Amino acid sequence: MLLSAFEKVKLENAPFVSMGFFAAAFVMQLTAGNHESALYGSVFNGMFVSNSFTQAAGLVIIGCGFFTAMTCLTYFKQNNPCTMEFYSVLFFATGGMLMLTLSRELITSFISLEIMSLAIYILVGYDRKRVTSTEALLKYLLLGAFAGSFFVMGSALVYGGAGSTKFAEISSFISTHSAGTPLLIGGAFFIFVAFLFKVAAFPFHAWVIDVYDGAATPVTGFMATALKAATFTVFANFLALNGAMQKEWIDFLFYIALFTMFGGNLIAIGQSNIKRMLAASGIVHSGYLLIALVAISTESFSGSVIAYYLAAYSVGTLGIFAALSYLGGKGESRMSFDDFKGLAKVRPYSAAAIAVFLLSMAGIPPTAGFMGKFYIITSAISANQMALAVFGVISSILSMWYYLRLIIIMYFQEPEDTFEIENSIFAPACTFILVFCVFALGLYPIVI
Amino acid sequence: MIQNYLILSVILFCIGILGVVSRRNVLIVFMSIELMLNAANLAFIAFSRFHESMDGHVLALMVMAVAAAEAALALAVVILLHKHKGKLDTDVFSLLKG
Amino acid sequence: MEHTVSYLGLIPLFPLLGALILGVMHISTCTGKPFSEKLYGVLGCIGPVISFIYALIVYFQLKGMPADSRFLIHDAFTWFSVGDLHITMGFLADPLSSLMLVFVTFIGSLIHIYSVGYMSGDENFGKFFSYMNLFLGSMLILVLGSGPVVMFVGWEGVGLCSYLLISFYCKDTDNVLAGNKAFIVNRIGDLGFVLGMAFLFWAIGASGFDYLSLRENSHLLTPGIGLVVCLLLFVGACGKSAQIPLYVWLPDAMAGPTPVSALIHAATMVTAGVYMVARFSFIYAHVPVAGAVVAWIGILTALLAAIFGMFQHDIKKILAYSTVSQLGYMFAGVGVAAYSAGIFHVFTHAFFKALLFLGAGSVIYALHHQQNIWKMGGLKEKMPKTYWSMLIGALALAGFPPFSGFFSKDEILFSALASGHTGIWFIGVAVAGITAYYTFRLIFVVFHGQPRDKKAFDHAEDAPAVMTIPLMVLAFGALCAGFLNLPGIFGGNLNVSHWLAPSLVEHHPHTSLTVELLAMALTIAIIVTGIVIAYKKFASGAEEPEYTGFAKFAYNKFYVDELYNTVFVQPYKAIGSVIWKSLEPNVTDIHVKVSSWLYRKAGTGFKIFQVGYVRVYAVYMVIGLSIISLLLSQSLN
Amino acid sequence: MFAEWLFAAFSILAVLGGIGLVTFRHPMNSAMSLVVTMISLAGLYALLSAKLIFAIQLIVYAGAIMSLIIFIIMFLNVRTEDLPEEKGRFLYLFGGVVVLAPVFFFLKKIIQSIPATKATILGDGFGGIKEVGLVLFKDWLLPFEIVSILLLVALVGAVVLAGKRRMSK
Repeated sequence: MLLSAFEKVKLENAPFVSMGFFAAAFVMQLTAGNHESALYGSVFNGMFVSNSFTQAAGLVIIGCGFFTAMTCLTYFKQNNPCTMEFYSVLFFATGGMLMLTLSRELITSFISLEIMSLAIYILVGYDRKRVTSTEALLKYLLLGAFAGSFFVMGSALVYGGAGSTKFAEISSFISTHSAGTPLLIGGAFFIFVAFLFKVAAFPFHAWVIDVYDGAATPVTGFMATALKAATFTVFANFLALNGAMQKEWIDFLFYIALFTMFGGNLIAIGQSNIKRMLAASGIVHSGYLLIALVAISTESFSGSVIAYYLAAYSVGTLGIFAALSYLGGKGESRMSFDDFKGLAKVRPYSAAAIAVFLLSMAGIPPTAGFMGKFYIITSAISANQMALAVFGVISSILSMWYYLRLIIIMYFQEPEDTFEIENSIFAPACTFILVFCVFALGLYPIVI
Repeated sequence: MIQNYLILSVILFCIGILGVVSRRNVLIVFMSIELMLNAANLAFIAFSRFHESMDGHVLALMVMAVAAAEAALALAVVILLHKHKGKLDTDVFSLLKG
Repeated sequence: MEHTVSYLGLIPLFPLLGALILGVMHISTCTGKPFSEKLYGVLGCIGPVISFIYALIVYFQLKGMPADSRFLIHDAFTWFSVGDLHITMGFLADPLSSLMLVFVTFIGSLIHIYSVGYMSGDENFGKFFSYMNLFLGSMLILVLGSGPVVMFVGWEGVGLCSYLLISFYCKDTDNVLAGNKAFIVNRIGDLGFVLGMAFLFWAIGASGFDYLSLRENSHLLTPGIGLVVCLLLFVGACGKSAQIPLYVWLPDAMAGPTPVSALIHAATMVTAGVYMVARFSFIYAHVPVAGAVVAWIGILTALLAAIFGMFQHDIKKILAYSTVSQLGYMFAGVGVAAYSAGIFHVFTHAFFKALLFLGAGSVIYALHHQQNIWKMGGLKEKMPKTYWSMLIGALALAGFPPFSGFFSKDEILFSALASGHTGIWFIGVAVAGITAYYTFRLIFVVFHGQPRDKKAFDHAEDAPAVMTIPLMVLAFGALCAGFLNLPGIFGGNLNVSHWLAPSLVEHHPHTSLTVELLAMALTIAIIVTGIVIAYKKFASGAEEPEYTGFAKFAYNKFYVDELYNTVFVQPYKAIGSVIWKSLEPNVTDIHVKVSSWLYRKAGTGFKIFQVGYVRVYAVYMVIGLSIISLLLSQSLN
Repeated sequence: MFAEWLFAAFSILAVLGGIGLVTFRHPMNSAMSLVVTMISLAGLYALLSAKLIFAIQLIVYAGAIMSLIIFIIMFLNVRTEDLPEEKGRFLYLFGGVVVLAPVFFFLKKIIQSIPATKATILGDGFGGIKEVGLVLFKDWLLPFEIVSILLLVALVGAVVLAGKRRMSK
């Protein structure tokens, strides 16, 4: 269904066309209907299943793609010129993510995951001239492939244990046997490792900071949002395939979530580069999403909390990366905290927009981030995970430190820079649309 | 009987991990990852034999294809790295840190 | 639901949108060249006018419906939901809110149009209109809200805007202080409102927290809780509507531009308290004691403010105290369970008070921001249009028949008498006399006699049409609004009261015609006396008197501000400074500082782990892996 | 009996190859050890009656992919001086073994939980080209299709990253 839209892109290559495709795909996804249905059930053997959750996740992913394409328009005006392939690779990545959300089979998931990852490796290393970009590519590729092989080993073990890699059959195996069979435990564990790596959960997080730092800013935004959305969707789908499965892993995820939140916070505090700080705060957000995973109720799994948080987080993160893309200047020369001193005096709008995004990520009402956190905390409480809820709140208080630090620097210090930027409206426009989205989502929370 | 194959698979897998964590040469790290994938393939085939279904064969086939794709990209990266520094040492590439 | 109409949400939306657009326009040009005032003016007025049109549509739609089911609902969206509680951003139009709606938007629009003239040349023209639109939008949310929570949103919005507008001329510290005072006093009231709301929710809010469901459940309220709720809500109303003891902010609020004063005093903000009490009439009706408290506080405020009003010499302060005094009447009305009379007084008062303020604004404008009435005089010849319209306003305010104020005031006084509150009636009649006196003192001193400041007098002239036309429209309103609710003895049939009846819970007491006529005659006599005294004293040009004794005491507002200052503000400040100087750095801050230092160190320490070598990152992964493996293999057995 | 001897031989070869891969200093030597491992793995596949996979392992993996890797090594003309010193690699390896031990024992424990069954004799068709092909196109069409996308991505990626780039603008 969606694939057809993406294959065509090899023919047409302008960024506008790609934005058009994203918009078309968004509309299609929106109108696709949100009932539980297997796509081409007879031919694909139920390996693709769409429901309201995947639809929402798909919307988030396509939206991310759209805004990334928009941001890139501006970004590439003041950085190394890109070639047409950039956008096609962006499409491949998006397509891979969409397939990842839809897939209900381990190897299909793996292949989708690899499509997504390979495409993103390419995006990360796109700027061949820059050593840092190549370095980021190297780190990401090596560790990503490393984690991927865990996924394969995990699926092999699950296959050995349950006799199939289809979610439906694994589920029926679990209901007749138990989720505690050693093969399933081991297999699921290795698969989790791969997922946790992709979402940069502690202790599989270390790559994320360097890679975000090295990649081009819009690409970082894309990675931080769409990739996380896709991975969390499949993660939740896999975890929720059977209630027993999720119960088996609650404790494990509990500690991972805990360490992820606090580890991420500690790393973020020490950073002096905004991109690195955001990367570290992305780890913290993964921690919140893990809380949501702990708290999903498998009886009526709809993923609405996760989908909402993903949307809220994506809007904020994309926005701030869009702003950084055009404020970064030539060759991303402005990236540290000190470079943004007194931004509010020179560019009040951009500073206000960044402040809005930061506040949203910190979870201040009435932004989307607040509602997202609110839902996560309430879902944790209703799942009797009081401790996690409390830790989530504490962590979000800790995170104020570094978010507010940037706001303070922007507003209460004297400008040293004139913030000359390329005159292109796309990224700023994108930023302001996203500011609007932050409030729209915050005030009008669509509970899917 | 089947365990032996699987133990072998596990041993190879762990050797692969060892290679990744202890070597600095990019190519060797890549090959170690290939080794890990191969080990997983062996597990697939062995389980396929165990369950007496051919699904595992198909899965192994897929993994091979993925491995090939990954290898292609990885080798492109190796060339890129070599162009930059003329070296294949991962430790040379540590500008991003802290 | 058949009563759902989606455009209800649009009514507050238009002014809010206007505020947003104007605000953005203003900010974007605050360093460079601003947009033309025409553009701002048109944009600023268009929102209120559209809202007014919609308000009329709502009104007529309601009118077309059967009397017992006159309400329209629009739930824009679910605002938030906690457990079973769903708070919707809902709007409700029933007879009560539609009446408020019509005159708020009508008078609001007029004031906006007037402001185009009054504010011309101000550097913050755009900002002013942005705030005004925001103010009106918040007021409309307050009026239209379908439940206490939504009302509170508007309530706070109005409070914020009043702060912004009162301290609009923010270069002058006094103005900012006045804004602060308004804000702080309002906060005290808000606290009462929030507490009242919380109690109400706790008592009967479980099955829906909007007016309609609350009304259905109001019989569940025990008298004790009902009393608490009523009194707490009334504290909120006191803050917003400037009643004893929280009236002190309103006279100071004159620091803002005159159209703002008009907007605050006539159409918006201060009437919110009355509206709120009427809205909750289903609770107040159950608790007569609370009603009596409200009525007594109201009438005492009326008396006090009227006495203050007699001795002021700032034209706007006189009007401000008259507002406080009239608000007292309104509360007396709603307090004696004559809700429709109270609301009707809100309605007529809106017309003549807006008229008087805008007229005063014209005078001030003509005299280049001279506000002292003892520097004016004889302006009748120079500014005839202003004079005549203000005269109508003054007659209405004094309650001279057949001007609008007469009917509404008389209705309140009569209700008080009929419901057995003779004391309230008595004070009310006296206050009516005082009102007539100070109103005409103002008129005579400003417009009659000889000019006291020749130079200013020579330059004075009627304001441009954009300002006088709204004056005339309002004058017409002040003249005729009273006939909408003509009592039975004049052959009318209390249209407004009947219109409002479905929204309110009230009973009309009956007394004999003779009593009613006698009471009315007495009132009129007192009013005429007041006017005559004023005429004798001031019509032929009196000089500024030296105040001594009681007059001085009253001129200084019984030193209430100073009293508050010494009793509340200074001790508070003293405690604050003690805490700030000694307690905080040594006791509380030390923890904060130490923990923040630790925190930072921990963050920097953590940086060491990001060494930048791929291998090491892989090692982290494997270490994590092996630890978890270890734990998992433990659990396998 | 014969099969067990074969298994022992192949597995020892495979493990030796793997150890060689991680210990040799020069990538060329490592690559050759990997080839050894892969060929012995192919033998093991044959022992598990996976005929098609046996062939593909030999042709694609040991043949194509490994020759690609070796080609790259040659192409880059890696000299011994260019290689990282890695004097302490045995120390690292030893440390790695220590760290990895729990993982290994965990996996071992899992595998030992599998009930030991005697291998049954399978029908002729098991693992043949036709049979696997049928399964592939009947049940696993979707992964097969999207693998093609994956290969396309890899192709584009290789070109973008390492190929000549025509610069626009």
